[in-house]
Amino acid sequence: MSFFDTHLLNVVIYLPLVFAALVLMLPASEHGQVRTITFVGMLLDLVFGVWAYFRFEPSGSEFQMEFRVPWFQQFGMSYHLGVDGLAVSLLLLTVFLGPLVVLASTTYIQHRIKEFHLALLVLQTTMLGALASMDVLLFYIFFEAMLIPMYLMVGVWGAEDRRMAAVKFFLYTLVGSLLMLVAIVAVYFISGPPGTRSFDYGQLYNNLLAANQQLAACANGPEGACASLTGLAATLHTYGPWMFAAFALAFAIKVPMWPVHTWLPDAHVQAPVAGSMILAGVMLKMGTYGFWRFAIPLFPVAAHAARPFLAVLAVIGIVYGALMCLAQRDIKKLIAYSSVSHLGYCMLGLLAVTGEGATGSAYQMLNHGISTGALFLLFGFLYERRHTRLMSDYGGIAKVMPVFTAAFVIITFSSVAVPGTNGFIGEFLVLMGTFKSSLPLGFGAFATLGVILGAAYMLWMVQKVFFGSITHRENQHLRDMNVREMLTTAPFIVLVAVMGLMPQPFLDRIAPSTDRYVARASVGAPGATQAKDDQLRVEVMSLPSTAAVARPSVPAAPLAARE
Amino acid sequence: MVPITYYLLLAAALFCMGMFGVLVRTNALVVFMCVELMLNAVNLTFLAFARMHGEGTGHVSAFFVIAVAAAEAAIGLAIVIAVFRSRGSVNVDDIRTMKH
Amino acid sequence: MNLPNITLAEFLPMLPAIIMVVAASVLLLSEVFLSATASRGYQAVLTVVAAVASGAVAVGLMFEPPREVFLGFGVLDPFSSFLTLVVSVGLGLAALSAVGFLRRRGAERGEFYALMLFASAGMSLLAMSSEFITIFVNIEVLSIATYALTAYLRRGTRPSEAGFKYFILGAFSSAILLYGTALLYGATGTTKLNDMAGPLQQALSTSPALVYVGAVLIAAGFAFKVAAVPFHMWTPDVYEGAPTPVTALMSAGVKAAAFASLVRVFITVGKGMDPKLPLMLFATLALLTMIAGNLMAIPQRNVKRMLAYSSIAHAGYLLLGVAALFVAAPGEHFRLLSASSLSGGTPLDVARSDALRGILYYLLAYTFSATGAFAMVSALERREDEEKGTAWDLERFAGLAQRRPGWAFAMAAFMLSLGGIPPTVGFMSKLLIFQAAIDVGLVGLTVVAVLSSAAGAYYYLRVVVYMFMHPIPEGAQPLERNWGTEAALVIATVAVVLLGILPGHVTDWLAQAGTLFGQ
Amino acid sequence: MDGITEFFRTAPIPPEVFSPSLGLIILLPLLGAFVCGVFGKWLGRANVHLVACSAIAGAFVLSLLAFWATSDAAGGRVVSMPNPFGIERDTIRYAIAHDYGTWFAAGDFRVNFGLLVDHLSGILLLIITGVGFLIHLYSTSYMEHDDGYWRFFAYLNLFVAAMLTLVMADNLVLLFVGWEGVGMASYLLIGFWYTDSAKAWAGRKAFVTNRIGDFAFLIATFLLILTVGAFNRQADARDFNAAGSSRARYEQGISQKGPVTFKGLEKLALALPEGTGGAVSLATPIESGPLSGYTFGGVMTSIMLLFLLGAAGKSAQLPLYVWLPDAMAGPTPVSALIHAATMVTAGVYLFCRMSALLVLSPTAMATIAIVGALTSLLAALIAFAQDDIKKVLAYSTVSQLGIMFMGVGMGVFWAAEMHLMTHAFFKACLFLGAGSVMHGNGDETDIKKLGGLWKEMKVTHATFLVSTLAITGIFPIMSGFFSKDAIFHGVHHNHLHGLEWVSTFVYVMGLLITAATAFYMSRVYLLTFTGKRSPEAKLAHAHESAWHMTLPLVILAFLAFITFTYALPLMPRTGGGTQPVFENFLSPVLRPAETVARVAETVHIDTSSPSLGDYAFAWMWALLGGGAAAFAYLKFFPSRVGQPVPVFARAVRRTAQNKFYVDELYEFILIRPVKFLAFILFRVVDALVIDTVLVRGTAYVTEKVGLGLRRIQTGDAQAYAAIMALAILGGAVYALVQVLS
Repeated sequence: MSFFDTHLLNVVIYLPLVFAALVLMLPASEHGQVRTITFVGMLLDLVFGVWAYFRFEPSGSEFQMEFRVPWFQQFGMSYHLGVDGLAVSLLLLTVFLGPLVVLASTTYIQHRIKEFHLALLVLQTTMLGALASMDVLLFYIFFEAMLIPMYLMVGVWGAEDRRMAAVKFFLYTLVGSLLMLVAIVAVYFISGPPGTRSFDYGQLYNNLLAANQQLAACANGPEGACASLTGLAATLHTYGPWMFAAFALAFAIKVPMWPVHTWLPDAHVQAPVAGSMILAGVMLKMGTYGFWRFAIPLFPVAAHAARPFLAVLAVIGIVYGALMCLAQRDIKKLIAYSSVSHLGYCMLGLLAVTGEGATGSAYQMLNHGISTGALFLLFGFLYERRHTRLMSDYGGIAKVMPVFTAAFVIITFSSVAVPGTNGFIGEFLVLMGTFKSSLPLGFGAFATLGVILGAAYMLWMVQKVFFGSITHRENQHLRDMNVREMLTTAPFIVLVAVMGLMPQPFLDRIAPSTDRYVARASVGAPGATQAKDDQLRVEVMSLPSTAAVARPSVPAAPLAARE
Repeated sequence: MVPITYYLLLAAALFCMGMFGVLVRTNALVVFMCVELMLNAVNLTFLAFARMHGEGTGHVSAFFVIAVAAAEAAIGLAIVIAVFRSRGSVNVDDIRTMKH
Repeated sequence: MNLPNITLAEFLPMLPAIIMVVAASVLLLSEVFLSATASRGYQAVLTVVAAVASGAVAVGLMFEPPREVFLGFGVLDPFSSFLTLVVSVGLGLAALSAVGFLRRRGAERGEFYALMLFASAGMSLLAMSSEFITIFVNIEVLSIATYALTAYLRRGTRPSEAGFKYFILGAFSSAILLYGTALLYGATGTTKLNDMAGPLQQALSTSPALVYVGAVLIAAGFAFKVAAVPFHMWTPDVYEGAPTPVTALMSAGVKAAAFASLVRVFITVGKGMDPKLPLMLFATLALLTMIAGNLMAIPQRNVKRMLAYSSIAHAGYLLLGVAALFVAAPGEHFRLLSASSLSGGTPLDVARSDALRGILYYLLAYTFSATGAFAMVSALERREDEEKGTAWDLERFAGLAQRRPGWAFAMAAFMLSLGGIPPTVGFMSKLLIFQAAIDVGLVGLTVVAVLSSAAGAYYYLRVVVYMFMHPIPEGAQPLERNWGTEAALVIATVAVVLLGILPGHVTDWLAQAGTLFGQ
Repeated sequence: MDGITEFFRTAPIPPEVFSPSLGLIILLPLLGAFVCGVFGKWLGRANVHLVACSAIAGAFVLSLLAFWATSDAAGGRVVSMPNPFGIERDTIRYAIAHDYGTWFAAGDFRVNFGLLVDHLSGILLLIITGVGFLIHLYSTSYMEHDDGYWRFFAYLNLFVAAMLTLVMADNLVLLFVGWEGVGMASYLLIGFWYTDSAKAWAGRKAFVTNRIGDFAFLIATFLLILTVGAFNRQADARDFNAAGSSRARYEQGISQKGPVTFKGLEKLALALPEGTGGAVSLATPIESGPLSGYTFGGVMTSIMLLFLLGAAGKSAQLPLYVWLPDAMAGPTPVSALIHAATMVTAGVYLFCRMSALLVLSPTAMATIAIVGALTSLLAALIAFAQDDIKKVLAYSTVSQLGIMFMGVGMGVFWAAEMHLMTHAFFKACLFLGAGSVMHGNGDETDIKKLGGLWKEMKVTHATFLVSTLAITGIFPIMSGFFSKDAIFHGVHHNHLHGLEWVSTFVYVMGLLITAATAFYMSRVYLLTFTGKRSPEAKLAHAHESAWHMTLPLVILAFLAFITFTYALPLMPRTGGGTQPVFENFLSPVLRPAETVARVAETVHIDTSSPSLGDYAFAWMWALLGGGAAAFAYLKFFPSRVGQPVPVFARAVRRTAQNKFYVDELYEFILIRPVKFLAFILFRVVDALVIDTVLVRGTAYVTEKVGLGLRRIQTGDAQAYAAIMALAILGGAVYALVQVLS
């Protein structure tokens, strides 16, 4: 039982924080050192993250590398970490982006460098923490804390409208997640009599499971069959939809789904390259991840009821986002809206509740992180050179920046899901899952429209920026990518190819969580072949100490009360 | 002998007068006096009830209230003086530079 | 007639207050022998020492068995001891931030600290008192001291105006409180809370009007002290006019003590009377306070005033906790505040002690965050600007992150904590309150609270925006540092972050402190 | 003699040994692409040429071996392998395959890297690599002055790799990889000279138009997957028997190879017809799943129609043909390889590959035939009036593809496939000839400004002439004549069940097309090569191209001539009679389709071979067209130079020249509206309604309310007190009400 058997996740999560402390000690004038230390930290974190990824045993138990100690117990919380297939994959994505983000910012960020890297490291920790949290409140804490560094990143190092964008981003997200907080506490209370309650994901889910099954049984039964419910099932019947709504809203804003997406373009456009990369790469996934892990499994019946509605929103997101891109003049805005479209695929795959769909959705999360991350990265390079985001200010620069163009076009193909790139696998699986699902065929058909529009807007942008003759004199002497920039871009391109040609190793890790997700989500579906309990129940380690479950503190012995 | 209710009503009336005074009078000192009036109305109530229950707490309370009122008077007058020093008037309507 | 024999042990519970009073007297006396120019650095130190000492004693007392003291005029229970702790924390931090503040104005006098100490003594005693006259006297002790402190700076119109408003309205409200007391006394024939329960039962049948009106008047009296809408009107003006350290003390200590007394009184008085009344009373107050406080703070550019409004808003969240105390049985239905039977059957006493716990933790959290924030304000304001009214403008904070990163970080921590963003103590405390409220089923109110706090985040963030995202205004004078202020900032920041991440021990105490004598 | 046959019937490398290295055929060009693309700049021109050409050459050799292996019958034992979807005895003959394992699998779906070479794909392998090699060779000289040579060869290799993937894939998804891969490569190659934004736009147009097709392709694939699932649920033993399979084997096959493997789909097709009995037939409604309610037949029809749309995108048929003419913006070798010989024929290949499924749905077939016919005629008419030599050839390509579609649509798969091959030869030759002409005339493409080249560019002229004769069929002993005629003969005599009129209609169209083709091709030839050199010519004297360019021309011309032999009925037909070589050659691949057609009685396939009379009749039409052209351009127009052209003639000509304004039509009814919609949505819905009104609106209202509330704070202590008093009053009243009630 070595140190890493128990603490690997802790190491991965808090390593950036340790390095943040180191950076804090450096004098602010030592730019080089600050950057180096941060980079080294991220690199180390990548190493450990990869290790964790390979330690994860697809055929093993659902949650692995668990770590749990008592923390704030009177309140039903415990410090509980653990990752399943999806979480570990997203974790890999996060640590993968880390060092590249640092490299990407070396020339982009020119003032207040120390603060920037501090924010970067803290942000990394919060994101990793959110992914690995097995305690709902712990997740919430990381989920919220994540906002602060990102808010600063957008607001301090952003473009001209940064303050507006930062505040908008913060409040937009806050409103949703606060309502979710209420729902979390509420579900904690209904989850059982005092003594059996806990904010721990496993326990919470298992407490609700039986009731959910009853509820599903009656909800798909005759009209008014649910009136006879009692106890937890009855409470879920009345309040479940509301709680689900609260969860769904919080995560839908994060995804972002139409129509609560308008914070995204502003945030993306204003954020510095690092901000955009992380925002697109990891943060948006928190929304889909939340749906996958919390919103849908905890309230399968309500989720199933809301499914068509959400699916419609997702499809609207796909097509609408793509159409938005066609109307943009601003490259970053275009990429931002393309995110709306891509995340629409993720949501659709989730809501299809089929093995293919869910897998595709999970894979699409990774793809989007890579392709859109890379797009923002590359555009960042361009922005450093020209300081304009308007397509009309470019044109024909392929002549002067051939290598850059090649990289950009490759990523573009990945983003429009040309077979052989990673994008295709995800999109194909999602669409097939949608067709296979119980959703009407129209959903799939409309979603597939995105395939056309995607090509239309991305190539349009490439055309306007890179092809044709050079229209602006400023562009005539643009310098092509230097070694550092190539090194930053190369990993993305490699991954695009690798994940496109050999997706199976990645899919293998996602598969077990997919099956469980589908099983848990289809608890609410009518006539769905109900999986066995061992598929449904969440098996997690219990607290080492006996006081695993939170007992509300009962007042000390009856006092010298007179009456 | 006079029934207890009368005392109470009188006290209530005094209290309301005091209250009203606080709300309408413009001279800071008068306002202040109105507060004192309220306190004394309370005293009266205490005493009346003490009489009704026939035990001493009410009386004690009255004494305490008087003492406290004295203290308040001291600090209050000091403040009023300070106000007068700073703006040369004790008109309540003038004392409103800080608003919104 | 035989005098009650009071042993020395009876004084033990008062020890914190006694320490403060002694320190105050020492300061006053020493002041007599000092020349106008003598250095007065020791005064702040002495005050802080007294605060620490009393705080330590309070912690010790927290584990004493709950009991009556002084023939039932007061009680010693973890609840009161914890509040004493909170008060001494507030006192200490306020005193620390006062050092530089007074020095910059050349207004260092022993009286200032003495008055602070007296006020704090009053607060700590108020938390303990369980008899109406005692309560009244203590309220007056702390009020009179704060009246004086408010008007302490004699230059300029603002201090005297603030003092006047505070004094008139304070006296007005305490008269009302007193009248309520008198009515209750009339109804029950006693002023001791612990004796009241029995007589109250009959009184409710014989002369209910007295009881109810009395209760309402008392509630109004307290509502004034805790600055609950619509009894809050004085707050912004007074907070703005008072010397910033005093504002800190008021926002932290006075509020805490008042809440303590409020809870103690209504737990007893509320017993037996139709539970709907206190619930309705406090729920309505909470609702108004949360909404109005936050909304009015939004347009403020004057940070000090903004913090005043924010303190009103926080009173609202605390009142939410108080309202949770009075949900007699889950299942009552009101329109907005739907007390529905969400609760999976938490025993009511458990729920209640959870609520108390929440209130206490919230008070502690708020004390740290608010005093810290005010310390920051006091460090940035300059006397010259006061008449222009720009002394507390947001512009003061512009570019602070570049000028003093440490300060900016601290202020950001306070703001986030006040906004209730994890991982700060503000989040944890809000969580406890919301938890208590939801447990008894005040879901509707909680949602309102949550949304209003989202609105609140906006104005807290604006300060952060100015500190981090605005350039340094040209012609900005250098910010002189001061050990007191910086000490206050460090302590408060550490507390805010640590209590946010590891609420462990404090909540262990709270498990105790949630018990109220005779509850 | 026997020795020779024996030699040809024994593959140098035995199939089982060779099959694992099938992947190399794709890998070599891919490697070439990588090397040229990444290191090309440093390698230098010569090395790039070497790498690129040798990669293709290697692929060609391997394809040759693979092809050989598919016909291996050493010691009378025909090469064969077990059919994963069939019963144990069921084998696939004349084919070699290798499965490189899972590509990706999720849920109960999987896709394998499965490669399959049978006679159908074998032929295409040879065409792609062979013609591909010739064109690479040609390009080494054609692109000698271009700095982007390394990109060019990288793209070209990439294209070949993708195309090979397309034809060798043994399942739809892998085929789709090639399908989109060639689209991507063609996008890059059309926009090769990206500095001219018109060319780059043409590339984008091609890609997006193709994407419209792919959209349909994807949906069709998904529906097919659903159908397979439904079939699997509902079929009973008799169905599986009819397909020569068993439930166990079939499911095993699906779980091992995935649901969209062509062999599996064949089994599905074999099981579906009514004639087979069993629980599932075309008329059976699907019970459960998303498709529940529809019949298998109906679903199959819609799937095939969707595939038609997909194929129309790739093979430039109505309504998606518009991209091909613009695609001529690319370098000429590209037009020859991609937009004539290989990529554009992918649609035809797809339908031959899935012929068994196609024949299940007469409706779909009829649609395909009619679409083909209409496209073909339309393109031919447009070609009349084009003056750009490449444009003419482009439209002629569209037209020829239309002919192939007619063949596919009417069930003459072998003839369509054969025409695909011959067309690859003569059209490639024509394009390369055109390229050579341009090369020798300072990139002049306007045939009006050429002329009289027969003296200056002898080789080019000769080969061009041969190919022209081949495509037009004016001189009947030519591959083009035979393959085309084979199609028309089949079209004439095959009958779609319930849609008999189609064959007549399509046949008549075909005759017109023959004449039209003869006309415009002769026109091009005459104007370019005969007569006097045009005064507007860029160069006074054209020069013949280097051997790199002429050698491919010669070879292709020869092939264009010789391959007519394949159409001769020399082979014995099973059950008496003779059949054309090519039909016999493809029969192992197409047999399932014939079986299905026979059992399901959807298509009546006629196997008679055309008589001399038929040939004469077809020839007459060609002569007609050619004669008209000759008359017009040798006699008529030269005689009346200078005289005003009648108005109606000019109008007609202008319309034809502007391609009947189809592009403008699309622009108007499709592209503009979408762009407008996007703009409106962005400005109104996104910016105004959601962001401004809802989001900012909320913030605005909140702030305003705050401002309002703040007015209450008048600063007047007495007002404060008054409000407190009122509040207390209210509280007291409430309390009293509580008491009284």
